[in-house]
This record gives sequence, structure tokens and C-alpha cells, in this order.
Amino acid sequence: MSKLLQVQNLSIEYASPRGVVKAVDNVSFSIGKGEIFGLAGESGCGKSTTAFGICRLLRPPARLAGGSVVLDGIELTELPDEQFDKLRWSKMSIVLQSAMNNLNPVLKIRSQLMDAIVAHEPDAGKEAAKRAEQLMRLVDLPADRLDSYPHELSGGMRQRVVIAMAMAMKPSLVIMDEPTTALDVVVQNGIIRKILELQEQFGFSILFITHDLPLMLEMCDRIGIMYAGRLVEIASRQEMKSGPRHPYTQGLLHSFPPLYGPKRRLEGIPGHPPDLIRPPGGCRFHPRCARAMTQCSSREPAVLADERGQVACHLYNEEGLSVEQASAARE
Amino acid sequence: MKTIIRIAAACWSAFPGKKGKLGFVILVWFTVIALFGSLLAPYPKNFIGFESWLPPSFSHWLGTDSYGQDVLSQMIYGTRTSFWVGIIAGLITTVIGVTVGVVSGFKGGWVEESLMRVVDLFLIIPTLALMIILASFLPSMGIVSTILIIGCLSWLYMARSIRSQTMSERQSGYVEAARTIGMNDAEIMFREILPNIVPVILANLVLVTTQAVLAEAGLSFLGLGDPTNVSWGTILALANANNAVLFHAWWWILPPGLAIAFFCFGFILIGNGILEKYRANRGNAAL
Amino acid sequence: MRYNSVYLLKRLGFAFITLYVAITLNFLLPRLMGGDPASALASEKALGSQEVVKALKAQFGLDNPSLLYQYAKYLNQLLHGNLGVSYANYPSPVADVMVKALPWTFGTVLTATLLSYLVGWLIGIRGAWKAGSLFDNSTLFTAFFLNSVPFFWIAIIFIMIFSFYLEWFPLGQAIDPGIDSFSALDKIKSVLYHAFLPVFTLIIATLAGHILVLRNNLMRVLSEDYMLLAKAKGLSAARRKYAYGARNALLPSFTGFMTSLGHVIGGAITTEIVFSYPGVGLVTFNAILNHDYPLIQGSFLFIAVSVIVCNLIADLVYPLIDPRVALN
Amino acid sequence: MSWGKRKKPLKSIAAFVLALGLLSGCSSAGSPNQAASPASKGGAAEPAKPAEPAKKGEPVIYHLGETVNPEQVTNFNPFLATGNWSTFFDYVFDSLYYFNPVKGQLVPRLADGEGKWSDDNKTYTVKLNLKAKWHDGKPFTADDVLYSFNILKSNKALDRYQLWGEGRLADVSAQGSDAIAFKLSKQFPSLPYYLTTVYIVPKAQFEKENAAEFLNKAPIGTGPFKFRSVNESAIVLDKNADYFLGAPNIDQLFINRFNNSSTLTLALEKGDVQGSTGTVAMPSVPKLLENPVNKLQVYPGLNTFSVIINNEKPALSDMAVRKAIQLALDRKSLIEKGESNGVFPANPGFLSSVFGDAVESKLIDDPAYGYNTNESIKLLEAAGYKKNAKGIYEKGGKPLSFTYHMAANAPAQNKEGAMITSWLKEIGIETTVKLVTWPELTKLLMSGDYELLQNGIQTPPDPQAMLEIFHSKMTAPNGTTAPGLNYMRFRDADVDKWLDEASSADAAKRKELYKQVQNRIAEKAPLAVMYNVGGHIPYRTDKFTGYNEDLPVTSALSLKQVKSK
Amino acid sequence: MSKPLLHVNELGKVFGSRSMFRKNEFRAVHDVSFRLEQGEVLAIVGESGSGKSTIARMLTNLIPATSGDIMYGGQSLRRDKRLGRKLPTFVQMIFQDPFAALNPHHTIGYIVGRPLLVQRQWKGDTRPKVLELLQKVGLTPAEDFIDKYPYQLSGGQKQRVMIAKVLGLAPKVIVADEPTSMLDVSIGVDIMNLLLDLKSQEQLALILITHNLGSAKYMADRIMVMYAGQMVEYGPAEQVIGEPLHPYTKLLIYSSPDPWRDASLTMEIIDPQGMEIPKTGCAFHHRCPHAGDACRTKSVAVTKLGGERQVRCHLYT
Repeated sequence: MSKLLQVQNLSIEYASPRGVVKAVDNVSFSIGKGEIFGLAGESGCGKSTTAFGICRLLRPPARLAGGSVVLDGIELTELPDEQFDKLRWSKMSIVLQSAMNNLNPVLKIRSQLMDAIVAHEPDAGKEAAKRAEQLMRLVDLPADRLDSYPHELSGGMRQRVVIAMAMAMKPSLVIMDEPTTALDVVVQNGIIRKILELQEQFGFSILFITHDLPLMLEMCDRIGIMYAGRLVEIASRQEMKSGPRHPYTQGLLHSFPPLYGPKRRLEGIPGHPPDLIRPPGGCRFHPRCARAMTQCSSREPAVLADERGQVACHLYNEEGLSVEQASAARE
Repeated sequence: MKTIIRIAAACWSAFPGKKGKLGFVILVWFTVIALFGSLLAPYPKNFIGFESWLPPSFSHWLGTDSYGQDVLSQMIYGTRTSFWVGIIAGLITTVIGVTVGVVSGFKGGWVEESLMRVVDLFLIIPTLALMIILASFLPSMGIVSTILIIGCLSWLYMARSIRSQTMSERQSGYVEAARTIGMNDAEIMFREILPNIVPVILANLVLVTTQAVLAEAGLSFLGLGDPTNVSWGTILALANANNAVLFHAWWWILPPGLAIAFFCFGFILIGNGILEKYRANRGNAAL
Repeated sequence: MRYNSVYLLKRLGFAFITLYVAITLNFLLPRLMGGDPASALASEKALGSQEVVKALKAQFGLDNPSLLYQYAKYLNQLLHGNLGVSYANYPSPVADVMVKALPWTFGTVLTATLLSYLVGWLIGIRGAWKAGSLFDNSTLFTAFFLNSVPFFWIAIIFIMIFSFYLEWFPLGQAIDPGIDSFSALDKIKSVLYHAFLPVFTLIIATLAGHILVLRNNLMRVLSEDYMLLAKAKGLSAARRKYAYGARNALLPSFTGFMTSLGHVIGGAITTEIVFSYPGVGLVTFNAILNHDYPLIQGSFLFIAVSVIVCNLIADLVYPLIDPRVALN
Repeated sequence: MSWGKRKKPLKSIAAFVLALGLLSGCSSAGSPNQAASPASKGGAAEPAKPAEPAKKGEPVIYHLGETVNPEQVTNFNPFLATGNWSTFFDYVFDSLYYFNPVKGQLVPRLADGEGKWSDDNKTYTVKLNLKAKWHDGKPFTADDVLYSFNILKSNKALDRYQLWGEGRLADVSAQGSDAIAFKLSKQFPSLPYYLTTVYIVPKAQFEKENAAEFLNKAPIGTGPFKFRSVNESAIVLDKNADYFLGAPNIDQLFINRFNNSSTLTLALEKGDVQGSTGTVAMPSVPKLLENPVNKLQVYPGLNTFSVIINNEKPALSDMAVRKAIQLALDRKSLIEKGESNGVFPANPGFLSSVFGDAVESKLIDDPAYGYNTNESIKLLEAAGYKKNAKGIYEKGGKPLSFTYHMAANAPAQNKEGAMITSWLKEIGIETTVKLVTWPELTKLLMSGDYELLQNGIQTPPDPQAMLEIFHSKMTAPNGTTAPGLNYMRFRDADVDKWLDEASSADAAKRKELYKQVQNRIAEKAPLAVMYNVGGHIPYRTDKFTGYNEDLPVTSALSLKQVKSK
Repeated sequence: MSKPLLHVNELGKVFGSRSMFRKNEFRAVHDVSFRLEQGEVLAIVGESGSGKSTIARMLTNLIPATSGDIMYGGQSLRRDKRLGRKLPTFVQMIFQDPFAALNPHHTIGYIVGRPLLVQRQWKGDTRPKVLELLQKVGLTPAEDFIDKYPYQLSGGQKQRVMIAKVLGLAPKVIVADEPTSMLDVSIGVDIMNLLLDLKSQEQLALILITHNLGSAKYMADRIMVMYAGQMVEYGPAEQVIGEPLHPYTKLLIYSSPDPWRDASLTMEIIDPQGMEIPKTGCAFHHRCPHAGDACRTKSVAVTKLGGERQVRCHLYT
């Protein structure tokens, strides 16, 4: 699978009255063509900030502090604004959380859809109108809804419109930031199935961001887990399901009460996420980690990449074995 | 002395941002003049012994007016009146505005409907015109009636703003939480909600204070104020009535107007600072 | 048509109630405040003779002490379009006096309000778009400052600078006294020439508020997700600024536009006095000085009705420009 | 729908409203003169600056500045107490006699010389000047005069000076075609003064209307100027070329209206107007006079500003206290600082100096009634007052502490009030200032619900009337409404007797009695006089000349003589 | 029949503004009945707008019911006015948003101590009792927390404070309205565990309002599924999740993401975009693959099946 997006050592920080917040710290990952890559983590872990950093939508005071983002061979971080604006939507579109706020309340759906087309093909004209209708059909919405205002649609319909809009220029990458979080499960299910269907049809890649690990395990090809601004683990869906390696991922996965199987006590993760202005030294997860060792608090764990994915934890050495296993083997 | 410095330092850090601090400096400046005016003023109040229309000089920093009064001294005494009119009328407005706003915002239903209809209604009628009517038909005019008229007619916007703030507070969970433990309405309104909207009240207080100062100046200018009390408005009214323009006596026209402007400017800066800080705090709290 | 009947009825109903309250207030306020115009007039001109006072009272319908009777009479007259007869201008009907003054005030107030909004909006949009820039900070500071300056002071300063020192504009009044013999074009020129300073004063005095409101609104709108999405879509800055940003920021201030008329008319009273401008403000002020109840009532009624009508227009236009209101 | 399409209508609406607003303004500017101007429109003169010297063939226009409310020029019916502007009538109408406030004399207008008293002094016969003609060309007749006086009889409200009041006119009738006989029910030697208050109107025009409600938009008079039109800025009058006392030299008289005296003063300074009938900002006068082309005419008037004292209130009933107050007023300072020398010092005996030799003029400069605080204090101490801890004089535990009412809305007067109260403080009299509206002030005066009150007292142009304000028949006890102007509640049997005697005495005797009254007033100090307000008329001499300074220079009779340089 | 701790009988709530111009009514809850015994956990599950939060608010008397009745220990909330005043000591509520439910202006000590004073359960200094309560909910050392302000606490800690506050009045029933939905999942589990522990320790009855079937299954003994203001299914938790009866319950379970589910499970889904809930017949018929004519016209009553199970569906009548 060739790489569509390559994110290298991405760092994003912002100044707050109390100090500099390192919201994203040295995050690296890549997404293949036609791949659905999930970025999961709890609130404040930097997953959305990473997405905004990739498509350069960071709002001040947040700023890119380093790293590179290469999309289809183009280095995005150094691209001048005008060129980047041309690239927006045509190569990379974004779907934001499904709040009312996604659509301009005073413009009809039609003109908002057409806006996206005309901005890139100023001569589209009539053809743009036709395409707007096609887009609506794409997401199973009747074309007459084009003349509605956002407030006249239900939350699920609005989100479908936003997805339709994201398809407008047939981008190669769609970034979806919690696209279904505010929706009810039944509606969410419909939209997720629609997204998968469209992805199959057009073959674009998806960067899917959510805190809902079970949902991600149902739909993503590969999954990255973020904690406190760092990417702690990347693994394929199968690997994730069969047993994640990082203690945080393990804890997270066991925090979701399952629907099936016998009832058993869940443990969760004790403590709470760190203050990113003064993050703990070494591995940022160590204060909450049941398996923390002395070195965890002093040394930042190296990233171990192998056929199972990648993981940043002192428990695993170069061979991909856990430290305990390694010491056991030595004796 | 130390405590004063400490209080001042606390105030200084309490005023948010550069703008807020600038506003604080302006406020302190006027407060000092208002409180210690009689010590600061070079000549006694209403002393008329000087030559008329003297331009600014070392003995008369702001010259003299047509009556041979030292403009600087009058300005300093005027500060006191304008200051207290602003503050007291502002407080009256705040008491009414907060009560109406909190009660209507909290109670909802017909209480809110009727109170807000009244507010809407009176918002349509131009306040200054109403003040003029009241002021000119009052059988006797004094500083107290000026304060009362201004205080009682300026609460409409404030009531609205406090109401909407109360409504948003009412929706936040702690009000329901207070209900579920059996607190009564008055307790919820004044113990739970009120402390949380203090910044909004302060910001509004600051605004109505400036409005009161402006209204006092307007009424005084129309001759509806209390001329026995020197205020910035009466100084301007006198300057206009005595045709200071003809005498090129800019020293009589500019200072009162600038004083009003700077005073209000300082207050608005403070209000803006408080609101900005409040919004920022709320924003952070929601994150 | 986006109207729904409930919305329409509600707005109309409110307008009528407001009108009724305004009418009643107009009747009550001056009377409750005390004062007796007939005796005052009599003592001024007739050396305090009780006989003349009685005659004057009868003339103005004040001989019946019952407030209720006077109220009924007042309402009845109003229904017949009769606002009564001005005391100070006896026997001129109040309506005549008002009709002469109204165009002047409305001309200046409407012109000033529109221009002030336009300029204020443009500055506010630019400031919010470039928040934190030198332009933004300087306009913000100027606006804070202008917001604190009394209308009449600006008027005096303008007269001093532009009329007295520079002699660019007349010292006041609305037209050249020799208008009688002017051609139509010269009349218009004369009117515009005389209106310039009063309008300019009103603009300067109200500009700041509009700048601040629009700037704040736009700042809020700019933080909305759809603005982010608009940027992500690659829309041009102009389209984001106006169609997405400014339009959403303008709408909430539209109703304010109409209600601010009342505020501007209030400010116009002092301004008209400084400029000797023959509008409603001057009439009201003189009426108050003369204790001319019917004229005060009339002038109040005219102001109130105009503002109520403007509000109603705003309410009716609003659904046409903001799709969200229609649902309500 | 796109933004581009939206923009246009918005812009055009703005432009439309703008144009609408301003056009509605000018259409109304045009309408009143179209409606009111009977004369055809003059040639399209260019909007030249009014003050420019007249070029050949252009009318000579005199611009007179006046502070008058816009609404006050809507009606030109001289009978009405309200809704009109009395100064205007002097230019368009004539009365039988004109009271010249500069000389205190009567000047015949429609009357042909002085009238004649019958032997019993109960009939006054005035001969009419039948050369007069109405502006519409109709002849002036005795009927017009009869109508003008009899209408006051049938409309009590119009008879503001009570000509038909008790003991006054009984009948007005024609004596042939050129004389009018005024029959009195009792002797009333002041009658000629009262005749100046009635303008003679054309019966033909007025009898069609109800004089008490007639809204006269196109006045027809006999006066030196004809009404032409009125607009928002001016009343335009044309000269009456046929005026029976001689046609004016100027072609047009513009009465430029200003709402406030400050603007009027600036207009004078700039030369936009050449004169004013009097209302200028007094403190500006010295500045105006710095320019040698500006002149100021000052004459005493009938309005006396005073600290009115309620003689029935405790402590104030004590003559020593009243006297102390009188002596504490520095009239010179008041006149200099407060009124910029635009007024005349008042006579402690009250009669205005306008009345010439009837005035006991020595009182004005008598140091016994002049500013002297030491004397005040001496008087108080002699009367048994002692200073208390606060420095206020008191007797029997009651300090000399009074309320001091004055009108709100009058900055200059309030300033003077502040000066006065501080002087009173110096002599140990404490005052609490209360500002009230003007009608309220009148109410307080009438009911006697006050202690000290600063206000003017205006009387008819008649020395008897001026002094009669001290007659006890003009007062009533506190709490009841005074029937006349004796608001002081002053009672003095001698004064009553002398005034009654004067009302039917001959001229010489009257003068003598008046002087007695004045001396008594000065001595008893029922009120503390400040100054007489009459005329203070600024005018420019750069473009016009020929003012008659024996008359108010901007009065009709003087302006008639004015000509352009 | 012994009196249950809580008995809800045909509860209904109609919201509406009856203005001059027209009636604007919305039936939020309709004909809901259930009972709750000591130590029992009932989960009320449904999507937004299903009426589950309205029930919670009626149970705590925050809003009055428009029909039906709520009985605590046999006392009717509707008829017994005195119950209203002392209701806080009987039932307490934990709110969805701990960030908002704690007054930012007060200290933790004040917030937790206040109910004791308001309900006159304590006299004088509440500090020792507050410390004890904080300890009970795992905020240790309690001394560190008592003087803090809410903003100094993390979300999970705030929710613990909320629980401590609620425990102070020793209620018999706790209504928890989505107590974990605003929290991170790893923290939410702790809160759920805390509630379960407290339930056993204090012999409480718990009503859990949630949209998450997983949490419902994890916490509850019984589950009640709400749809459009009506209860559509009721039964023991294991059974409702394991063998759902009502088509809506099935849909809900099918839609809930769970990577461990049987991947072969498929379901016919009818998605009527934007269609409003039908006013006649079964409220679910427009989305129901099994809908027949009766479903479209006839309203449905609750059918009681064996093993405590209840369902509101024509398929089971």
C-alpha cells in the first residue's frame, strides 16, 4: 500500500496564561491510499489538534511547532497560503463534529455545496448546480433539500450534507473529526455505513478521529492511540482486537463495557490525564500505569516499530518482547 | 499605609489586561480628585474674584471663565458631583436591573414575560426624552432627583443582559442540583446564581455608571440639572450659555468634555476587561 | 413567503400594546409631574389674575379636574387624529407643529443612522477580521473613547471648529433664510449644506457603538465551526468575510438598528439645540420649556409611533433576511 | 442566491432612504412659504451670503437676529397670549401708541398726537391718523380700532392686561370718523400706557374668524413692514412703501431665527445678522464690543430682578433681617459679573428708571442702601441676633436659616444666586438653595410658600402699576393665592393710602406721592432688588446706518429709518 | 402486595405553551409504569428525545408530572404535598455534566455541606461530615479537597464530589442521569464502579439514565427501553440485551458498535430521513421492518410476558 499522507514528528503547541501547552508532541504516522486510519484517545490527547495541524486550520494561539506533513508527495507545512488554498478540498476535505455549527445558518444548503465547487472551479456554473444534486443523492438525501436552510434539517441529515460536501471535489483524503459523536447510535450507524460505502466507491483515504474505540475497531484498518499529546501505539484492527500492547491501550479498551459476554468487573484507568503544561517526565502515562517501572519516570520510551505496528513503551525492547519476558529469557 | 499599598496591588492585579489596568489608573485618578478635591483645588469653590476670560497660565492652569472663576478649581469640584452621580445612579440602576433581571431570568413563565414586555416597551421610548420630561416636570430640581431619574430609567438594558445571563446560569446544572436538595427560589437566585454573574453585573455597573455620567451631563446641559452643584455638565452648559466659543475660550469647553470622555473611557475599559476575563474563564471552564 | 401567521400576529399585537402604553404614558407623565400651565401662562402675561387663569383653563380644557375625564377626552381626540392644540402655539394644532418638525429630524436621524451603521460595520468587520492588528486596536480605542463623549459636546466642538474658525459650515439652522427666492436645486444644496454638521455629529457620536457591536459579533461568528469549514473548503477570504462572517454578524444587530433610532433621536435633541435645527428635538425641548402639554404629548407620540413603526418594519423584514426567525 | 446579488438592493435602499430623508426635509422647507406667501416669487437671486453689501438692482436686506422658537412663528394673531412672538407685531402692526422704553414715553402710531382727558378724567379721546392704510390696500377706519378693543371685552382670555377689568374701561366708542373715546368706570390715569398693549387689526379680516382661535398665517397690518413669507430660518418682511409715517429705507427685513442666544451672538459677530432685538448671551457682549463696528444699546426696562422676601415668614417679618439682606447684595458685582453690564442697577425704591422724573433716583446711589456687609452685621446684632457655633446668627435658638428658591434652567441666574447665597453666608445668614421649574416658582410666589426667592417681577408700562405691587390689596395671607403681584405679602397703610391717592391725582401730585412710596419701600426693604432688565441691543454699524438711538434701535420705528451705507 | 420503594404509575408529561394564538404541545412522556425495590438498579435506555431525562426530572420533582403518579414508599408525590419538601432525603440525582452541576463559586466543602444544612440533617459545622463523605467517594486525602473550588478538580473528581453531596442526605433512591457521558471512558468506569459499590454498601436503589447499552448492561439489574416517550421494552438486563424482543431494541443493539459482536448478524434497516414520529399507531411503525396494518393504525399496549418481561409491540399481542 503506497503512502498518501506522511506525518513526521508533528508538534503543535499553544501559549496559555500559565505557560506553553505542548498539545501534540512529536507525532508520526502515515496513511496509505484508500486506507481508513483511526486516531483515538481521550479528550485533550491532541487527536483533533493533530488533524487541524495537518490541514492548517489551527486557530491562534495554537501553532505548528515543528515536523512535516507530506500529502501525495507535497510538503504541506511549507506551502504558501495561496497554493495551499487551491489544494484544500480538492485533495483533502474535512468533516467536523456534527453540531449545528457545521453549516452556515443563513445560507441554503445549495449555495453552501456550490460554494465548495465554485471556489475551485470558478467556471463550473450550471454544472455545479447539477453536481450539488448528485452529491445529495450520494448521501441519500432528496434533492429538494438543497433549498433548505440548515436549521430545517435534523442532526443526522446535516451531517450527511457535510459528508456530501466533503465529497464535492473527490478528494484523496478526508479527515473526519468525531463525525458522529453528537448523534444517536442508530443515526450514527447509518452514517458510518454511508461513509464506508462512499469510501469503497471512491477509494479515498480517511483519517478518522474519535474517542469511541469500539466504533473504531469496527471500521478502521489501522488505529493509532494518542495519550497526552503523544502517539503511544499504532496497530491494525486485528492486532488491536486480539490484544493491544501498550498498557494505556489495554486500559482504554477495557473501559468500554461490552454488550456481549458475561458480566465482569471493569477496572478502568486510575488517576487522570496529566497537565500538558507540566507533563510528567519520561513516559507520560507512568503515573497511571499499573506496570510502571523506575525508568518509566525518567526516560522517554523509544518507538518500537515492527510487523505488529508500533508502540512506545519501556515494556517492549527491540525484539518486541516485553521486558519481563526478556529478563525471564535471560535467566 | 502598607495595607493600602497591598489593597492597591491586589486591585492592580485584579484588573485584567493592559486595557483594564489603564482603566484602573484612570479610575484611581478621578477617584482621588473626587475624594480629595477640596485639598487639590487651588481656589475655593465658586470663588469669582478673578479677571474674566483669562487664558491658561501658571496661576490659572485652565484659565478663568466669564464669571472670573478658576476653571481648574471648578473642574476639580465638578469631578466630585459627576463622580457621585455616576456611582450612585449606577448603583440604583444596578439594584433594579439585577433584581428584575435575576427574577425574570430565573422565574421564567408569566413573571418573565410580563417583566420583559415592560422592558421591551420602555426600550422603545427614547430614554433621554423621557428623562427630560421627568426632569422638567418635577416641581423642584436637585442632585437627588437627577440621580433618581437617571437611576430609575437606565436599568432596562441591564435587566435584559442580567436576565439572559441568569437564564444561561439557570440552565447550568448547579441550579437543578440546588433544587434537588430542596433550596428555595430566593436562596437559589441570590446564593447560587448571583455570585456567578458578579462579573457581568460589574461590567454592566461600569457601563451604566458611564451612562449616568453622560445623562447627568446632558440634563445639566439642558439646564435640568442642579447648578448649585458644580458638575462637568453644568460647566459645559455655562460655557455654552456664555458663548465661550466667541471668546475662543477652548480652556473652558475642552476640559469638561474631555473629563467626561476620559472618565467614561476608563470605566468602559475596565468593564471590557472584566467581561473579557469572564468570557475567557468561562471558556476555559467549559474545556 | 416565510411569514407565519403567529409570528405576524404576535409582532402586530406587541406593536399595538406598545402604542397604547406609549399613548397612556404620554398622557399621564406630564400631568403626574405636577405643574399648571394655565396659571403659569396667566401669571406671565396677565399679572396673576384669577379671572384670566380661569378663562385660559377653560380654553385648554383643563377646567375639569378629573384626570379620567381628561384621559377619555384625550383618547377620543386621538381616535379622530386630533392631537390637541398646542398651548404655546395656540391655536395651532399639535399635528401641524409636529408635521413641520418631523421631516427635519427624520432626514438627519435616518441619514446619520444609515451612514453610521454602514461606516461602523465596515470598520467593525475589518477590525474583527484582523483582530489584534494596529487597525483593530486603534479603532477599538477610538471607539471606546467616542462611546464616552456626549453628543452636544461634539456639536459644540464642531461648531467651534467648522463654523466659527474655518467658516466652512453655517452656525446652525436648517436652510438659508433667503430660501424663499431660491431655485429648487439651490434649495436642496442649502438643505444639504446645513444638514452636514448635525448629521456628522450624530454619525460620530453613534459610530462607536456600531463598531463595537459588529466587531464583537463577528469575533463570535469567526469562532464558529462553519467559518473553519469555509476556510477548509478553500473559499476566498472575501466570501468568508462577507457571506459567511459579516452576514451572520450583521443579523443580530439588525433589530438593534431599529431600536437604536430611539437612542439617536434622544441624542438628536441636544444636537438640534446646539445647531438650532428645527426638528422634533428642538420642538420637544421648547415644548418642555413652555410646559406645553399637548405638544409634549404629540412630540412624544410621534417619536414613539415612529420608533414603534420602525421596529415593526424591522420585525417584518427580519424573517426575510434571517431564515432562522421564521420558525420561531 | 448569491451575495453579489444581495449587495445591490441593499446599497440602493440606503441611497434611496438617504435621498428620501433629505428631500422630505427640503420639501417641507419649501411648502410653508408657498402656502403662506401671497406675493409672487421674486427673481431667482443667487444664495449670496446675507451680509454682503447689496449690489445694484438687488434688494437691500436687513438681517435681524432673534431667538425665537420655530413654533412661535406659526401664528400671526396679535391677540393671543401664546403661540406667537410679540416683537414681530411691532413691525407689521401698529398700536395707537408705542411705549418707548428708552425714554419711558408714548409715541403716537395710529393715534394722531396725544389724546385728551375729559374734565372728570373719566374719558380719554384719541384722534386717529387716517392716512394709515392696510397692507392689502384697504383704508384704515375707526371701526378697526373699535373692533380691536371690543374683541377684548367679549373674550376675557384675550384681555391679558385687564383693560376691561374692574374700575377700568366701561365703553369704547367712535367720536365721528376719526376719533375714539375711551370711557372709564373710575379714574385711571395710566390708561394711555395700557393702550400700547393692543395692536389694531383689520376688522374685515378678523370678523370672519373667532379672534380667540384665529390662526393667522398671512397677517395684514398697517405697520412699516409687510409680511411676505416664513421658513424654518427666517420670517421675511417686505417694506411697506405706503407707510403713513414714512416708508422704510430698506427693501426687506429678514428676521433670522435662532434657537439659542449663543448662536445668535456668533452670527452677530460673524456679520450674518446686523442686529438683534435683545436676546444675546450677556457675557458675550464685551467681546462683541471689542469690534468697533458693533454697538450696544442699553436701556432700563420693566422687569426687576430681586431677591423676593416673604414678609410674613418668621424672622423675615423682622425689618432688620430684610435690611441686612438688602445690604448684603453687591449689585455692582452682580451686574458686572453676572450680566456683563447689560442691565441697569435697580432702584431700592423699586420704580424703574425708565419712568424718568417719577423715579426717586437718589436712592439708586444712596450708600445707605448700597452694599455694606459691616452694616448688615451691625443691624443684625443691634436687633439682638447672636452668632451660633456654626457662625449663623440666631435669636431665641432660631437661626437665620432660609430656603432660597430659584428657577432651574437659567445658568446665569443660578450663578448669581450662588453669589448671593455666599454673600448671605458672610453676614451669617444660612440658605438652602432649591431649584424649581418656572411654573412651580410662580405657584410658590402666588401661594406664599417660600422664604427667599430669586426672580424677576414684570409690570405693565405704568409707574402706578409698578408701585402697586406693594399695595396690600394685591396680596393675601400665606397659603392663599395673591390676587396681584404683591408676592412679598408686604403691608403698609401709608403706602396703600398714597397709592390710592395717586390713582386719581394729577401728574405733579402723583410724582410726589410716588417718591414717598419709593422712599418707604427702600426703607422697609420688602424685597432686595438686584437690577432692571430692559433692553440690551447689540447692533452692527458696518453696513447700515441711521439707527435712531432714542428708540430701541431695532424697533420698527428705528429700523424704518435705517439705510444701507 | 408490599409497598415498593418506588412505584411509577402511568406517568405522563406534556410540555406545551398554550399561547393566545395556538396550542403548542409536545408529549414527552406517555404511560410509563415501573417499580423499583431496594438495592435494585434500573437502567432507562433510549435515544435523545425519548423522554428518559424527563422521567428523571419528574422522579426528583424538578418538573411536575401532567398525568399518572409517582409513589415513594407508598406516599404519592402528587397528592402528598409534604412529601415534596422532604423528597430530597428520599431521592437524589446525579447530573450528566459535573462541570456545570457544581456551582463554580463555592468550595467543595460548601457544596457538599450545604444540603445537610438545607434539609436540617446537621447542625453547626458540617466539616467533619463532609470529610467523611469525601472519603467515602474516594477523594482522599479529603483534607486536600474540602477547600478547593470545582475548577481545581478534574472531571472525574467533580463527579465524585457530586456523588458525595448526594450521599450526604442518605437518600433511598439515586437517579443518575448519564453520569459518565461527559467523562473520559477510563474515568467513567471508575464512577460506574463507585456507584455500584455504594449501592451495595448503602442499600440504595439506583436508576441509571443512559443512551449507552453497554453501560446499562454493566450496571443494571433491569433495563427499560424508551422510544418516543413510551416504554417499549422492559426486563432483566441480560435478557433484554441478549434476546431483545422489540424491533427497536434490536435496532438499538445492532447499531451500538461492539467489535466483539457476531459479525454475521445483519438486519434490515429502514431509515426514513427526517420523517417525524407517526402520530397514529405504533410510534415505531415507520421504521419497523415487521410493521403490519395494525401497527399503522392501532396504538399498542404493553404486553406482559413471562420472566418479568414486558414489551409494547403488536408482534407480541
